[in-house]
Amino acid sequence: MATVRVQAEPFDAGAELALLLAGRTDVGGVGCFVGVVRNAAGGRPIRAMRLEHYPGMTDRALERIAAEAEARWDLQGCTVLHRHGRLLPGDLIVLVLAASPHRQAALDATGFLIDWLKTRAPFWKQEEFADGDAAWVEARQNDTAAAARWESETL
Amino acid sequence: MATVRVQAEPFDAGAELALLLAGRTDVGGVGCFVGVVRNAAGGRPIRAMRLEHYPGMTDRALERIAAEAEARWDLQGCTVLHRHGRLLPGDLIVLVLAASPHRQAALDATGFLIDWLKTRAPFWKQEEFADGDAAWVEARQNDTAAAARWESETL
Amino acid sequence: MIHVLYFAWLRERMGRAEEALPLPEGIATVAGLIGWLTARDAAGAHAFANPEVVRAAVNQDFAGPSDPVRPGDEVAFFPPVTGG
Amino acid sequence: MIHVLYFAWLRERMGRAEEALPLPEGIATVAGLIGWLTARDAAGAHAFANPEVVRAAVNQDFAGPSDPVRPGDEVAFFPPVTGG
Repeated sequence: MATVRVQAEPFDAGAELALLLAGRTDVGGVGCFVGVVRNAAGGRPIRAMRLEHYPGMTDRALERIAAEAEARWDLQGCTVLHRHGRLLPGDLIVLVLAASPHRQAALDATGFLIDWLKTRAPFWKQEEFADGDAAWVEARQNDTAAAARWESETL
Repeated sequence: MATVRVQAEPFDAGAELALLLAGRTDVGGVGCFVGVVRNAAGGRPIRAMRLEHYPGMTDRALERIAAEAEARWDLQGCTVLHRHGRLLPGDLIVLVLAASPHRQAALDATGFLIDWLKTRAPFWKQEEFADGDAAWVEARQNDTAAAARWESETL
Repeated sequence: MIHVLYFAWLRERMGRAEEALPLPEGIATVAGLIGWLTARDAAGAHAFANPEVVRAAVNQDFAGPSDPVRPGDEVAFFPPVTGG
Repeated sequence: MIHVLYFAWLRERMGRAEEALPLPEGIATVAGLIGWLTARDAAGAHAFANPEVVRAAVNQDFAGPSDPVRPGDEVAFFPPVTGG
């Protein structure tokens, strides 16, 4: 069962882990990834990161990504949370959790979830530089390549 | 900088994550793995899991494993906590965190840390079954194979 | 009518986040709609100047250039996503 | 003297968690010490009956059969580890 949420508010990774495990004793391991706002981009100091999203579509996209992970691995639950709005360096942007009886499945599903989210969830980052300038982050070839790894493994 | 700890007490994954990130804004992502005591082994219900360790050697072994991860990946810190003593199904046994500017490094280091820990840290699990029977867990071929993947990538 | 949404720098270049418009005569695909918006005014020409960096969704699913657009649809245009 | 430690089922089979003993005459390696302990008594014969599932550490570093054992060393015997 997937928990998917898009929110402006901060999230509590420990509380989400506890929620994922609550009331069950059959989980063997939980993989996790937390994305954090960095204080610089290409050597240029960043004052804030603004995250725009497509409200109607983001929840659907995250639900699909989670469902895809649950179809590919033996998961007992997963959590995908993504923040939007204006975040500061050091703030947590995204949280992915994947619980499984087996550690490799938990870890692989975690990597898959974050890779796919980066190329399939309708979020756009804008960096606000220390001098007040702002620039939209360009999609990275790296991210497309990372997501493509999982495509070639389909079917 | 690695944080390594072997303890009987429960740990708080969220607090450890906060500690790893405290006072810095240059981290891009944190990979994480949490191992949990399962309620059954080979279909047989488990009442508890007892973890024996080699006190003098475990800290050293965990420090080495952490140092090896820090030598292989661009990490800004990692945390390896392992519990010992008698744990119940649903209890957290082990926590691995790896912080990096880059998500792939964080995720790969997390996988490495847990794989190596499983074959290089002197802990032994004993399962206490519902009927009072107890059995030492045998090392799994899988774990050795998982750790060996990282060996072939050395040097 | 169709409901058209713009995000990120496409929103900025279009000067609006959304608009409702009658499905233009003879337009039946995402590519067709892009062509029509490009020709409509300077904002559209600027926003869609570089179509290979424009992505689209129809009714909140990612859509390609040849995917159909029908009356009642919600069509969104945006740059490649950069979340996570 | 050497300090010998046993863990998990090796501890159970040896009937002790540790012992101090003089380095036996002519014993200079991990394999040599295993042979000596195997021959010493029934507990040792039982604990080391299957040497391929016995692992060792000398002074808290993993050690192989041919690694040296010297007076003052801490030598530990245990099954393959199963933490994590």
